[in-house]
Amino acid sequence: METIVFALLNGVIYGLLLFMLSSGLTLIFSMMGVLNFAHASFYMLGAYFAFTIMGATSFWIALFLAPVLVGLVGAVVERYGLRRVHANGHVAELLFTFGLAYLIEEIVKIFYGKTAVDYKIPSLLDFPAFTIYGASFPAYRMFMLVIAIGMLIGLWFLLKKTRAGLIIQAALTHPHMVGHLGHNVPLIFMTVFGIGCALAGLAGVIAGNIFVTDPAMAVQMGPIVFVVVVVGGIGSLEGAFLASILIGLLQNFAVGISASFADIFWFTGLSPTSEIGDITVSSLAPVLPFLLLVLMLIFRPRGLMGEQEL
Amino acid sequence: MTQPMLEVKDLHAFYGKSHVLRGVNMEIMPGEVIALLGRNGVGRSTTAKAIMGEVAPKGEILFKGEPIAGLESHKISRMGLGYVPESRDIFPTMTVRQNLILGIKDMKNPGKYTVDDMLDMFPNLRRRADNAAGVLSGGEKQMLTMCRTLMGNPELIIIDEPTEGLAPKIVQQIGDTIAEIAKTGVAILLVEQKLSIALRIANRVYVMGHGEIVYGGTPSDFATRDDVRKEWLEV
Amino acid sequence: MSDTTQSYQNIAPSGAAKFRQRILPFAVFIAIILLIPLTDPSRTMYALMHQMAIYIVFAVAYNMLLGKGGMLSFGHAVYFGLGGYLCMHAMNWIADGTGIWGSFPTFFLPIIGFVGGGLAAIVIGSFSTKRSGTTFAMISLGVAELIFAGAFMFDSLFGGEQGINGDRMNGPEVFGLSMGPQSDIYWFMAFWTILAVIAMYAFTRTPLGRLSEATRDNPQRVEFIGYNPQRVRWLVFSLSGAFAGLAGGMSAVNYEIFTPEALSLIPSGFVLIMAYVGGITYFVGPIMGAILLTYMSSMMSDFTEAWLLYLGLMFVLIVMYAPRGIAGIIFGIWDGIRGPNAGEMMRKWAVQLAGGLLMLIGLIVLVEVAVRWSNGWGEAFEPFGLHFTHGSIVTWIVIIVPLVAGGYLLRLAGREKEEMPA
Amino acid sequence: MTAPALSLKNLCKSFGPAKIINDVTLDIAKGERHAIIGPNGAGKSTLFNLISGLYTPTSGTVSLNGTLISGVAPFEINRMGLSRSFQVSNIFANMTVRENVRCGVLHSLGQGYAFWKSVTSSKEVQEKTYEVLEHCSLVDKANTPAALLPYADQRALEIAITIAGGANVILLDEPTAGMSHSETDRAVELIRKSTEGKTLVIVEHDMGVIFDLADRISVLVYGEIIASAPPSEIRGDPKVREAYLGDEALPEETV
Amino acid sequence: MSIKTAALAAAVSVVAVSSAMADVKFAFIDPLSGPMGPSGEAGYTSFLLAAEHINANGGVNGEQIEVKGYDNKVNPKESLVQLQKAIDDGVRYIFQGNGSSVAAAIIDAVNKHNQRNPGDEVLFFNYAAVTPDFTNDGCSFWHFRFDAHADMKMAAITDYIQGQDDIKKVYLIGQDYIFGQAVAAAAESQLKEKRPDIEIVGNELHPLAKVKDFTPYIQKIISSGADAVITGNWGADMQLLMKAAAESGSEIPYFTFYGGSLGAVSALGEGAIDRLYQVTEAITNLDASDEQYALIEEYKQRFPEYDYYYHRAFNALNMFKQAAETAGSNDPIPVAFALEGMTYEEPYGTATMRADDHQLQQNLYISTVSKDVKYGVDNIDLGWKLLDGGKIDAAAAEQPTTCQMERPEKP
Repeated sequence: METIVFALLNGVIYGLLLFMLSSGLTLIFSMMGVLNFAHASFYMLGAYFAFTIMGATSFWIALFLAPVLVGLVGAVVERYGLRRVHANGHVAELLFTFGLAYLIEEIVKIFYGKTAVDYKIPSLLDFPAFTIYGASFPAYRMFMLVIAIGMLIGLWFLLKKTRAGLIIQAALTHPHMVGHLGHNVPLIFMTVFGIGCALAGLAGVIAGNIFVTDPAMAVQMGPIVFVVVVVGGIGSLEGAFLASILIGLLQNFAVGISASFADIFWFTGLSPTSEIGDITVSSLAPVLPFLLLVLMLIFRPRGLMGEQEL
Repeated sequence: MTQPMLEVKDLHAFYGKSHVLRGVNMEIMPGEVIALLGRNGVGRSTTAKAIMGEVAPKGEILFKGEPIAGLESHKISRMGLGYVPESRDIFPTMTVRQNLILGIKDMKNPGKYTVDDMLDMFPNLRRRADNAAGVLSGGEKQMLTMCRTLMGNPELIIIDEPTEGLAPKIVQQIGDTIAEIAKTGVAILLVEQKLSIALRIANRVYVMGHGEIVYGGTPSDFATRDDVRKEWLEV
Repeated sequence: MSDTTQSYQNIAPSGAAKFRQRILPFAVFIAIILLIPLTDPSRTMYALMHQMAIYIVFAVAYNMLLGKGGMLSFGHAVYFGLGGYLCMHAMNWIADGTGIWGSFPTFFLPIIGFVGGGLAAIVIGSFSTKRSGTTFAMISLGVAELIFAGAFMFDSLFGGEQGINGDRMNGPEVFGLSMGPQSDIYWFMAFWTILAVIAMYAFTRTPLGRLSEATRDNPQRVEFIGYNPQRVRWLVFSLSGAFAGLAGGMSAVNYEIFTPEALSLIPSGFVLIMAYVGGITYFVGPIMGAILLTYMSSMMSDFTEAWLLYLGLMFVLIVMYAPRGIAGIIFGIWDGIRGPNAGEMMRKWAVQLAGGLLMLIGLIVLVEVAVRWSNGWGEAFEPFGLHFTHGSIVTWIVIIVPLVAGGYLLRLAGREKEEMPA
Repeated sequence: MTAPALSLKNLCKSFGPAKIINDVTLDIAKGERHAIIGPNGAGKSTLFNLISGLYTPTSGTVSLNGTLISGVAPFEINRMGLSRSFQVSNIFANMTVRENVRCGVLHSLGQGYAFWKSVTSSKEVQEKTYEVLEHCSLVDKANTPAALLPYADQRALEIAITIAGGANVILLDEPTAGMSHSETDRAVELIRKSTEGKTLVIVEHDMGVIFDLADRISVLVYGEIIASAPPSEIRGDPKVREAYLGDEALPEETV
Repeated sequence: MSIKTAALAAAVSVVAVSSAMADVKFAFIDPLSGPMGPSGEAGYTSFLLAAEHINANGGVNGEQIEVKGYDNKVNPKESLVQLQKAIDDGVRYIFQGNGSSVAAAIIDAVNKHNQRNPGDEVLFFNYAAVTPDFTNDGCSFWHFRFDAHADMKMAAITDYIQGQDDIKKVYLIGQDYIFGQAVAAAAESQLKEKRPDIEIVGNELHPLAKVKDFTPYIQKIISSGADAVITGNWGADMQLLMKAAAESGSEIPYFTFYGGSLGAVSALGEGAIDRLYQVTEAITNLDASDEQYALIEEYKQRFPEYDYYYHRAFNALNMFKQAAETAGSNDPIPVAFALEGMTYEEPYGTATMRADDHQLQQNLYISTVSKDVKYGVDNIDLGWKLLDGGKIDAAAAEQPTTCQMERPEKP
């Protein structure tokens, strides 16, 4: 029982974090057709910026300032990099962001060193929020939950309740037409790219300290975020949300299950000492998102909620 | 006083390596309705796209005397040039009302029409005002697209093949609507294939062939030019 | 009918042109490979060249996919790795000497890699090549992550963290090579590199090779001349995987170890960068890329810590400004020199070169000073007896002035280009 | 009684709520030159896409020489002897004209997906390529990259690729689109020559071309065939006049 | 940038000066970047300081020594590339410790190299890779191990647990590779023998250096009802495990091999007292000579970010010096023969390099975290304190070996 409760809590938090990362990517992908390989690099930048700002001031300032800075970096990248490559097609754009991810990692290594930095949870939030089943649940994770839900509501309000949101939604599917109606599409692209990066940066700010802030964090998170976007379906924030939570839960539940294949498939007579019988469900956790991705692409290429096939 | 609304001088355009427009010249005076005729594939839609900045143009395009060639499309639009593309491009998941709202360029400074004006003008649209635009019929979609463009208060509208794929009765209606719009003083560049409509509402006619204008004149003059029709039009 | 044949000869390229375009480059390539040992290379040189050989084959194989087939893969190291792993197992079977393996020379292990990589590509390609473009790229990424993560579950196949190792000095000798010393391995590398490169070039001249390009450019039309584009992609993918596996086999013999990292995104990304930097629209592009990047990765890392940064910068700049890669630049210059307005072109290049060099100087000083500042070891950047510290104004002048001046020159050259008639 | 070359039965195609092709039934006999006319947006290209296998019908069937081909992949239909061209030139832009035609020839001469022999090893392929090039007057431009061809030559190459495989049923989608009258004449000559003894289905807007070429004309309006008859009858059909041609005059019978 | 690197810089500049006249070259092949980078750097700094001391005292047989770092990212194949590079740089001795998978690859590569390049031999001094196999069936003449192997360390831990009657349920967690598997196997077999009543309620292996959040694992441990956890985790995996344990607020004791590795104690804070245990060959807070205290303080002063932890790095270099001087040569083969069976008086007892398998036999100490100590760790005032009865003599820790060593001809 406690395993379920904890997996649920942690899964939802992790899922919301994934959504924070993937929402921007989904918007950018459906609007510009660019699968931004460097998106997780902005997540990393968020964590590092927050670490620096926190060192100079406080976590609370970092919480607001770091995502803004990351968003600005993203806007500059869109304006002076991606827009130039756009004419050479999607493959060139993909390669550009691939190179960019590489570049950001190297620059981070130069500024912050090759090993992890000591980015700490603010002491104000460093206490157990509540205790269930003998284990305490840290307040910081509750804080993450609040921030993530706040972001969710903010994004929903922006997209569904404002005219700017309408324009963005229209630009997702018909960028040219939106331009002919007199809306500044390049500016919309740049803004959305910036906001997307800022959201990734925010995820970095609040996750960098409970996980690890090191130059490898982008590479580790990047592929998972792709999985979310593809599984959710192109252009669908709802899909990205579902996929994020699904993957968050899937991974957390899988880690919690110690049963091995031999236990599960006992009826096939699989030996617990055999190579396959010995595999436990928990060791499958890192594989599951990618399995989901490949299966999804083969059997339902438009994703959970997507309108069009990838 | 006699400054043309739109002047196109020696306009060229390329798709990849192939040379599609080879020196288009035309002009549209304020309040005029111009029909741009020609066979499929001669570059009529490309001309429209090049003017609107969707295809990279080479050459001179002046709108109210200002050069607009190569400007970003929103800038062209904000100068007062409206565009109704062949593909119509309504926003299918949004309501009719939302579609119309998106036609407004600047909320602080809206045009002479309000959303309600439009809905009053087209009772069909009013009935569907809060439905997703994707479920409208072809004719209704075409109406919506034109209304949406009107919301932006254009001085010239380029309408690309508005009657394509529509039933004859609807074609008639669309023709009437365009004539109606023209009456409000908006200049119109109508890219058409159906001579009947074009000749009915146009003040002047251009015929395109091979990426350039091969004929320009009034409908009555055009009626006498069998040679042009034979060489450059299907019928 | 001989009439038509005769006429056909008139429109086909002449024998001399064929020789110049197809035979001569290979003759030169082979001659260089055969002459290198005369220079008595050091062990380091040998190690570097062997690495280059492996990456040449891998990058050209990768380009069968990306350049010729239009399929962008982020996971091609899977076939390199699976081919290599099969070779490691085979190497151990040879050491055990059981069955026919006792008489299998390690020299021919790359054949096993070819088969292994090819089989893996046939199986995975059967579903991944159903789609093209971004979807294919995503599937390749997913499959690669899946196999990489899964590799840690099957220790008997992949050896877990420590991988599988073996000893190449077993089995019968061929060509009098004991396969022990580096100089023996050189001949092994030369043999397989030449064979694989020629085979992959020949592939571009086959019906499937031509169709692969046709499918890349226009899959729809391919369907209407009687070909199944999915089948074309699958076959090309399988062959590309097979050659990648062959490169894996070469790597297995060279290092005598394979670890699951060989299947990961890192080598996949590296080979993508190699092929692209070299130039994917040219057959020789990936070869140039492989040589350059291997050299950079092993030599430049001795000169500067920031070599990966330079590599990333180079890649991004090539994507942005020279999408046809280094080969494209070289051939562009070559064509320009022989073109009608060579003088004008050369003047433009001179300006561009000067601008590029200036920017490069500023950039290098910036990066090197930054690296040393970030290390905090109090070191200064001291090229040619000069002394740059991050605090001194001189340093910043040396950074900013060339950057600005170079940028200005490049803009100038760029503007001229636009003014030239289309 | 041999089966018709092409037989469409109650063919329907919808995209979402929109019915593009509505209950089309049509038989085209072997050796017939059949034209399909109709206003833009009437569904002509959709009809071609249904016949050539690009789309699967919502309902109804298509048969080629008596064999059911609806739902069959385009490349298989092509192998069964049906080839088509496209309204917008759809050639291999990065290849030379010769290579374009050679690609079209390969499959019909049993080269398949071979990767073990050179593309130039088969004399038959070379000869056939030359023949097609000569036929379409493209020999002079054999080594020109296709993308650099003038427009009319690109259209000719489009037809060359279409006929290269030796199909018996040829579908041409607006082969003279964008051409001037004089170029059109040359194209008509080429079409006539290339489809000698074969079944031709052609979509055209140029009435001159159609009345010149076709044995029979079908008029497609809003996804339905409202008339299917020899040119002389179509010319006089008031229904056709009203629906498609409107009040515009048809060319007088001058020839 | 940081203090840590500043100090490292100081060390490097000293070495850089001495390297100009270096005669004996050592390669330090370990992670110097990535998640395990700090582990490698802590070891590297220890070797640098040890080399500096030897050079300051006249070197070895009159020759200066140099230790140069090669970053292997804990990847076996990358290690072989670095090994090749090192050998080309003229290196004759290899230090490596982080990751038994790497050590296995290096042993194999060194064996092959020495076989193929007679006269050019290199020796591998393993200072931390403790998979027992390396000095059992997989033993090699070219490999010497200066750390107690997993079975020896586990014997110390299980001896202690044997006396703790309130421990009824034990949870095993480790890294999924040969070392982690060896630890789990040793724990299972030794507990079964010494305390058959103990139930092993979990045996979890997680991927090496890839887990970012150990919370799910900790929750599994809590819900299993374990009274104690045994883990061989090191580097970031140890630190993050402790971080998650601290967050959960659980009070289960952890018996570890590497509780002293960077950041683990500070992650738990005061919660580590009497809850985090480790077994090591030395503790800074043991009674020792003034000289040893001075060394500990010098290290801390030079490398404030790290603690004096890799005592065996000093042992390894000092034993090399003793062996080389005994042999009268700095060449690998004479040094190897001199090392066999050599005893060395180290600051905390006597160490013997067992000739049969090249496994160093030394005293082991079980300690826990305490506030009342001379030297703290992780720059906080908590440090390691010897448990009552925590000292295990070398003889008691000794384990049998199955090694059948093949030796080259003695020069």
